[in-house]
Amino acid sequence: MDMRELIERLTSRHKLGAPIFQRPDLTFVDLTDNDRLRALLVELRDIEGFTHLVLLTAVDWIEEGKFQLTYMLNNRAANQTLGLRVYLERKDPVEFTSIHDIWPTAETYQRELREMFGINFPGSPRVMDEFILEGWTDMPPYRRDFDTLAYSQQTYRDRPGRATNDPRDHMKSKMYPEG
Amino acid sequence: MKDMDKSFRKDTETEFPLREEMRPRTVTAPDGQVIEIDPLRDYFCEEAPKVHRKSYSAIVEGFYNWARANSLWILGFGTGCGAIEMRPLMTPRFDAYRYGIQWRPTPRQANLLIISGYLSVKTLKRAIRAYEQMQQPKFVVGLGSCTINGGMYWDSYNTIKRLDDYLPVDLYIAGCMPRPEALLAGLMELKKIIRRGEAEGANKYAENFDWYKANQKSVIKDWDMPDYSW
Amino acid sequence: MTFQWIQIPYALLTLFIILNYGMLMTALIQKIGARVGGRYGIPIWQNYIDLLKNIALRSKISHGVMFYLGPVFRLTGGIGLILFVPTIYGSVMHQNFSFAGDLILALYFVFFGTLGMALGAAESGHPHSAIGVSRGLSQVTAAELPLALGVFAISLQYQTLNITDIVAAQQGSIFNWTLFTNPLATVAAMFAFVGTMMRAPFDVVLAPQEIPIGPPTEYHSSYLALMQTNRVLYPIAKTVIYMNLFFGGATSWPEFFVKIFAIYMVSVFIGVVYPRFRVEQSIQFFLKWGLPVGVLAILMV
Amino acid sequence: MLPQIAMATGFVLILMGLYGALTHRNILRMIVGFTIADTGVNVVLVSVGYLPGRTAPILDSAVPVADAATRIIDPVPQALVLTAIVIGLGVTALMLAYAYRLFRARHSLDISNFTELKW
Amino acid sequence: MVSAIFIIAVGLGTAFLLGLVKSDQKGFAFTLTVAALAVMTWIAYDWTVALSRGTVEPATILTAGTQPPFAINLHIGLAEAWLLTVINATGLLAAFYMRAALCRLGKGAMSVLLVMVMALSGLVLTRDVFNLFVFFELIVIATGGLVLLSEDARAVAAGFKYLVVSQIVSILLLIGIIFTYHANGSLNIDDIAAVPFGLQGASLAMFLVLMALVLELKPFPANGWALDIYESAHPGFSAIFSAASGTAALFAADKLVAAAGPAWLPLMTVIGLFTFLGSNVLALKQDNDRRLLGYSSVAQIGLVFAIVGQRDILGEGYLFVAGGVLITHAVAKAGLYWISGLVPGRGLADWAILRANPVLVFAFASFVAMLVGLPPFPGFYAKWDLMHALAGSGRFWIMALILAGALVEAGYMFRFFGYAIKRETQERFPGFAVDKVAVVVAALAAGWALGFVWGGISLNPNLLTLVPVLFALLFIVLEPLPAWVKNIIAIVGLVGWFWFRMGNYDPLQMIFAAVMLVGGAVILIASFYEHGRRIGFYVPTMLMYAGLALLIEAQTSFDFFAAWEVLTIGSYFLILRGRMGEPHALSYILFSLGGAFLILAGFALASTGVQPFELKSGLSAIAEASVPAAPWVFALLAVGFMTKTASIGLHIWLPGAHAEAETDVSPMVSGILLKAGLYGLFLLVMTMGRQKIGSIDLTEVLVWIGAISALLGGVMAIFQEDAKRLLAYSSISQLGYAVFGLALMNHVGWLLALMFVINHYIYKSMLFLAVGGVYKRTGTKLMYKMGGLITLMPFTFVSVLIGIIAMSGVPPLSGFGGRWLFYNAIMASDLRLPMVLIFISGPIGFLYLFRLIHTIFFGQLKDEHRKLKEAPVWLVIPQMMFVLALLAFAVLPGMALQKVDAYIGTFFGDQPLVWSGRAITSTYGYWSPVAVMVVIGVIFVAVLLLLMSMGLNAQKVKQFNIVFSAERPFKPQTTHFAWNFFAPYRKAVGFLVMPLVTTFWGAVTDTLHSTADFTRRLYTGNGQTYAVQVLVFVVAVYLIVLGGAQ
Repeated sequence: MDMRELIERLTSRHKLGAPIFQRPDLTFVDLTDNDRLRALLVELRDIEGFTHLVLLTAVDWIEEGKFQLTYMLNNRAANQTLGLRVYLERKDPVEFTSIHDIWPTAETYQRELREMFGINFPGSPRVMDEFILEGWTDMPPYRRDFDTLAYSQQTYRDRPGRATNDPRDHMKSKMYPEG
Repeated sequence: MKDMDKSFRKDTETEFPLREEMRPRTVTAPDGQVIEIDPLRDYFCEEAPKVHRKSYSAIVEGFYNWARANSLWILGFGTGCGAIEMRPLMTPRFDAYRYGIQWRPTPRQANLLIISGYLSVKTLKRAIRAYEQMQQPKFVVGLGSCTINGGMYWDSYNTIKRLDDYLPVDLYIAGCMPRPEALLAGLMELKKIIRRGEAEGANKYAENFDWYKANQKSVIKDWDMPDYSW
Repeated sequence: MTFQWIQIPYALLTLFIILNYGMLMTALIQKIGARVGGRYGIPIWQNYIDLLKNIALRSKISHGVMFYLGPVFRLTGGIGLILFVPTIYGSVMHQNFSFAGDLILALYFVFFGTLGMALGAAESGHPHSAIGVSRGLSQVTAAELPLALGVFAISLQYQTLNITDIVAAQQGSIFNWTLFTNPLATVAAMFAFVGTMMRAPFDVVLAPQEIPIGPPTEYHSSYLALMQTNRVLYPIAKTVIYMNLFFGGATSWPEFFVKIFAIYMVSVFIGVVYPRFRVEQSIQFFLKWGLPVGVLAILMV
Repeated sequence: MLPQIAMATGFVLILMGLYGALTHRNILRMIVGFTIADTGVNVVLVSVGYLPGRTAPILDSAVPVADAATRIIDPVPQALVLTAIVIGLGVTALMLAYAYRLFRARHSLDISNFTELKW
Repeated sequence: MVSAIFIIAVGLGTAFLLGLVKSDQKGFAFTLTVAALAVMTWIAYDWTVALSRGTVEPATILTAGTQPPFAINLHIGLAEAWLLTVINATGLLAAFYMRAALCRLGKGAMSVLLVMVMALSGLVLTRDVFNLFVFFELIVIATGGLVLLSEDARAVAAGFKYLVVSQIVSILLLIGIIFTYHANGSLNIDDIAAVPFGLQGASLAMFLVLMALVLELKPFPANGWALDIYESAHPGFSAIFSAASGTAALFAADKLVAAAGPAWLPLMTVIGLFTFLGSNVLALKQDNDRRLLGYSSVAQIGLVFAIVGQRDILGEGYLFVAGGVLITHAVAKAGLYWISGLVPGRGLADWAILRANPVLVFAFASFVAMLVGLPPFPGFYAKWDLMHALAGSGRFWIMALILAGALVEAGYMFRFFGYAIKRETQERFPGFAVDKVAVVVAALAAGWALGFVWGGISLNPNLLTLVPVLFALLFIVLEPLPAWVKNIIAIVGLVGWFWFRMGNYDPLQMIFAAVMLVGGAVILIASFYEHGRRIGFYVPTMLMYAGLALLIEAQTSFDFFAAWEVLTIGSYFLILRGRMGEPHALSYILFSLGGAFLILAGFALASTGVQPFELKSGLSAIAEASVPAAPWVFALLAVGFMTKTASIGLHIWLPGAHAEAETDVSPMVSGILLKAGLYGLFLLVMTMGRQKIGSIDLTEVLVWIGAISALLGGVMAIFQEDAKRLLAYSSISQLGYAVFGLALMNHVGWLLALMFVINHYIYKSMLFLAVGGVYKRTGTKLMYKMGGLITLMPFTFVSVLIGIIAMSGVPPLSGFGGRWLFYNAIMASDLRLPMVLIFISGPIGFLYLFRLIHTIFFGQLKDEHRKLKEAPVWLVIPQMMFVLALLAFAVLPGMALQKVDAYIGTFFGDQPLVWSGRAITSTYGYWSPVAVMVVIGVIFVAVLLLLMSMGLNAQKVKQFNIVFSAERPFKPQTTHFAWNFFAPYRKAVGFLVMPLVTTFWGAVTDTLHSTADFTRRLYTGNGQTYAVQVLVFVVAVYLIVLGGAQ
């Protein structure tokens, strides 16, 4: 079955954006109606055979003021992967619907997103628990307005004498000292 | 450093709350009495570390140092990529055993803590605990440039840059990553330091305890253990 | 036999010889193991250095009275075991304090150190200690079984429980050894020997990967020094019993050294060849193989 | 012959009575059955004591005391019968009283309705 | 003397007189009734006393001025007098009891009651068959009237069913009577007796008469009607119906059976036994108290009937035996029905309300004991005599069936009692009517008085005159005193008795007496920790000790058995006191009684009818004479004793009983009670030696049983989470060792067993007290919920430490001595294979003991235990005494054993152990306790000094300061490795602890219960069905008789 047919079928019932057919077995598509996400996911899981949630990840589009969530779904029988993308408004607090009841593994991804991007998923188990960081009090570090270098310099002492070189220039000067 | 944002201000106000299991609580004893439990006080020893003198006789101390140098028991605790570099020392190719070096699975019986690579804040907490649970005299070796100045993690938000801010390092072995030969050479160097009686990191740690603790607590926000983990 | 004061220096002498022999022998055996693996191995005197290092450590901690006394029990068990068994047959100097009791005393005194150590380790409150003790006790109860049967078989054979008498009955020719006169009993007992020497395949008790070295997890410094001392004394003390019961005993120190080494190597050989058993596997192993041999030994006497 | 016939009649009555008492569920019919059986018993009793050709055991001028033993029938069964009849009457009366109370309790005379007590 | 006919006259006269009283003068009518009954009772009692003393001769009362057979005659002899007393007294008490009901129904009811009692008396007195019928019909009518006293509407139906059946019975009776008369021309029983009836021909008449009377005795299964009456009638009347009617009818039947001749006896036996067993089994499934009592009644009457069937062999003892059972039953059952009237609910568990009144509980207990035939009540003496008579004439099947039925009866009666003692009661205390309680108390007093009388008549000693028993019963009077006073008295009593009797003991008795009496006193020290009055503790405790004291000194088989029963009763009540003790106490009493019955059977078999016999000489005599029964005697006695030592297969009562018992009771039942069985076994093997059934040497079987017990007890102990259960299973294992040593039948083996007696007493008592103290403080027995208590309870820890070292046999403590003796004992024995099991169980002991100390005292201290205190000082004191005793015994075992060693030597004629100075030398080895102790001590101190010389600067740390893979522990609970501690062991040898034995006994009881449940559906509740059953029963019996006669 071609993924185009799938997208056509889905488009007839859901508001989808323009699909990107990256590979024959990999397609990304935007969902423009966030409220329909769960319905779509359940349909994909139960009817279309996308039984596996490969990952759930986020991109911080700070310029557009949006967070993009990507739900990567996999249909093992047909060897197809569908990346379903939704966009959230980038304003605090960011919240989105939890899908831990559709795929229990989502629980872990949502914890990570809560910790690293500050996107909350109310109702998701243990979503407020620490995931990787311990005792983190600052803003979520994967947001693009978090300056990791500045943070590191304000937190950890540098050892004097450390120099930074551009690798290309450095190697050039090392290997061809004459120029 | 060119793209650093000078206006970025990190959050220094927020306090991290004590973890639930460490908060004082009340329980009902079998006889109906309600008793207060303060886990940090009741379950952990609160003593500060002591400075332990050398032996009165220089000859005895020298003899002891010879023994210490020739019986280095490494704590099997690997961080970062250096953990991979330590293993070959056990193999026939390098065979560190012939120098009296061996690995012990528990800090109680080990004398040498090798920080074998970058230390995230989270791991630092464990490293400190493991170090403090070792018995004196004890030695610390920093392996690789990450422990020296942060190395390739120089701009990471959760990796420390200078190990000696937090633990008394006796010896650094430079490189990214140093090969087992370098590690072996470093250990030989450490043996010399110990033979000279200069490896008194534990006493240094005890003497500058407040300084070390201040450094440690400045990066470990969720400090939920006693100041010294016996 | 009764007590004379001169026996104290004699006993100390025995102890001294065995201690040094044990230090060197265990190092040598480790070296042999290293050579098998293609390594150079530890220096032959490494045990002394380690012992000295541990004595030289400046700090120690205590979890309580029993924790403190645990290693004392342990070493008392080891030393006592040596001293309750005659070391050299025919030598007045090395009869030790065997007048206090016979074979049964030795067999049951084995548990003295084990019990004390287990209690000490238990007080440390470390779960790994408890797990190690649980495994160790489970395994040792099964492992000791063939020994008990073997010992019973040979005491029936010699109609005595007196170790000196048993050794005396084996003198004369190598074919008088129990090994040849009662091979079944010997095989049964060797099951127990291999099972209690804390070597593979029966060393899951110490399992460094999952429960860091088991019962002694919390022990260090001078406690560890005592335990190391015991670690070299105790296997020899046990081997002495086996030597006396099954291998004709020793009439001189050189014979003693050679026999102990040879018997000890049995467990080493097996240990370097076989992988580790889980506890229930080793229990079942002893019940399936050790027990029938022991029963046969009893029935055949 | 007569005593045998009487006795047989008595036993038939007993069996009839018992049959009736044990097959009818209606309590009153059961009581009637038992009364018939009682009558049968009485007949049997009397027939046992009857000796053909003898007279009633009344010692008067007709039957002198001296030869009473040879001329009268056995008086004991007859005494027994009298007693038995009286007692049977008493028991029957009691049963009827019970029947009355049972009926009052449940407005039913079917004995199979009174089985709460069992096992 | 007032003629006995006045009983009838007064009853009848007053009944008529009541007709003249105005119907509103109820008080007066009641007074008149009671007065009449009192007069009747007095007359009967007067006769009883006079006849018992022999001041008057049995009298025959003629009526109508003519000799029988021309007129009715009455006869009063000793039996009649006794029964009349029982009947009339029951009637009198019942009148008091039913006062409210009687006054409600008026004078008519009262006159019916009088007629009832009069007719029952007449039934007993009359010697005329037809008169029997008349009284019988009067009883029917009176019963029909009295059933209506009940406020239960169902009683009407029950009464009607009764009448239906009575009609059939009376028809049978009448026909039978007339043909009997026809056959032999007389209605007088004595004349009938003169012409014995065969079983054939004209005997059909006799058969009908007998069957009518038998039916009146409610034979199983033709007895549904009677049970309905029991269930629904007024309890006051049920008492009469059970106690008086049953008794009278039975006596009537007995008269006729005696008249009919011995050929009828087997039939009676069969019917009686069938009824006894069937009703008892059915009673198992009852949940209505009165119906249960009804079944029990029927069963008891069946038992007496079976005894009637044995009159040919009982001879002079017939009245003693049958009367004992009959009268005890009457008193007990009347008492129980009266109690049931005080209980508002009809469920068995509703009797829990009785706990509001200790007197009633005591009465309940006494009545149950009477029914089951426990000392000191007449049933006990009767049981003893009956069994001996049966065994003497080879009627083993009857013996077995009677004992089996009695065991079933004990089962439901004690279960019932257990409910009353332990179940929760929802209802408010109703305030028991004082007059009714008084009636119950009267019955209670009568029961005890009967016990005293029967004990006096018995050939054997009267138990109620024995000092220890009296001492124990004294505590009933002392109950109001505070517990500590009673405790002092008890301790003084125990020690005093020991001191007083010490001179008479041989060394063996001395050891046991020291352990049981002095040891018991030491454990009682722990009882000082209890405050308040502790009602119901000291009586059973002291009964148990009384039993033990008597057991040790028992000279004859009777003494021994009586002591055994006394200690069983005492310990049962003691175990029942435990918090969740109910099911365990029940299984304890069942196993114990089963064991006791086996012992009884064994003694009876050994006695060959002559009883009682001198215990030691008697047993050794039959062993030496190689009587064919000897090995069976051995087997019966051995199994009986092993129910107390809880050998494997008979052990399932022990873990629960020990674990659920109170803190100071556990050591008593474990450390002391079990030794009673061991003492019995000692006596047995000492006197009987090796016995063989076929080619099987029974002592070898014992060796195997001991070895298997030792192994499996230990393995099961390993897997317990409950500390007390662990110790309990360990007891099974330890006793297994002792049995093993004993059965080796050699000198050292016996010494080993004796050493275990002492050792096991000391360390098990100590451990139970220690664990009890921990339980007291922590409120849990589950070990994984504890941990780290060593610093909080140091003394308790020390005693556990010493206890486990001693128990596991590690030198230098005393347990090693046991192991050393053990090796020497098996060296001298020829058996080899059982040794293997024993060898396995040795180290296994080590496992569970380590677990005990580790999970309680080491590891992680829990939050809620951080402020625990040391166990109460009164618990610690005896523990410290035990610690000292253990140390002393370790260094100087000769102190206790040397004399016993010499004593045992007299049995074997050898002396394998040489006690030279402080060392012991055996044939095979040697052991010098002092040297071992000194050497170990010196080395230990030297090593300790060495460790201390390496620096004294150890930093004391707290419980979470452990290396936890560079983490820190989260909670003490998750850091304490305790639950399922020996998981690998379970994986490896878990198959050994499959609950096979429990399943077996469970299947036995389940089968009984489902049989009962199935069979009781016979009782459909339909009066006609009942009538048909009656007829079928008669026909079936007749066919069987015909078949049997041909």
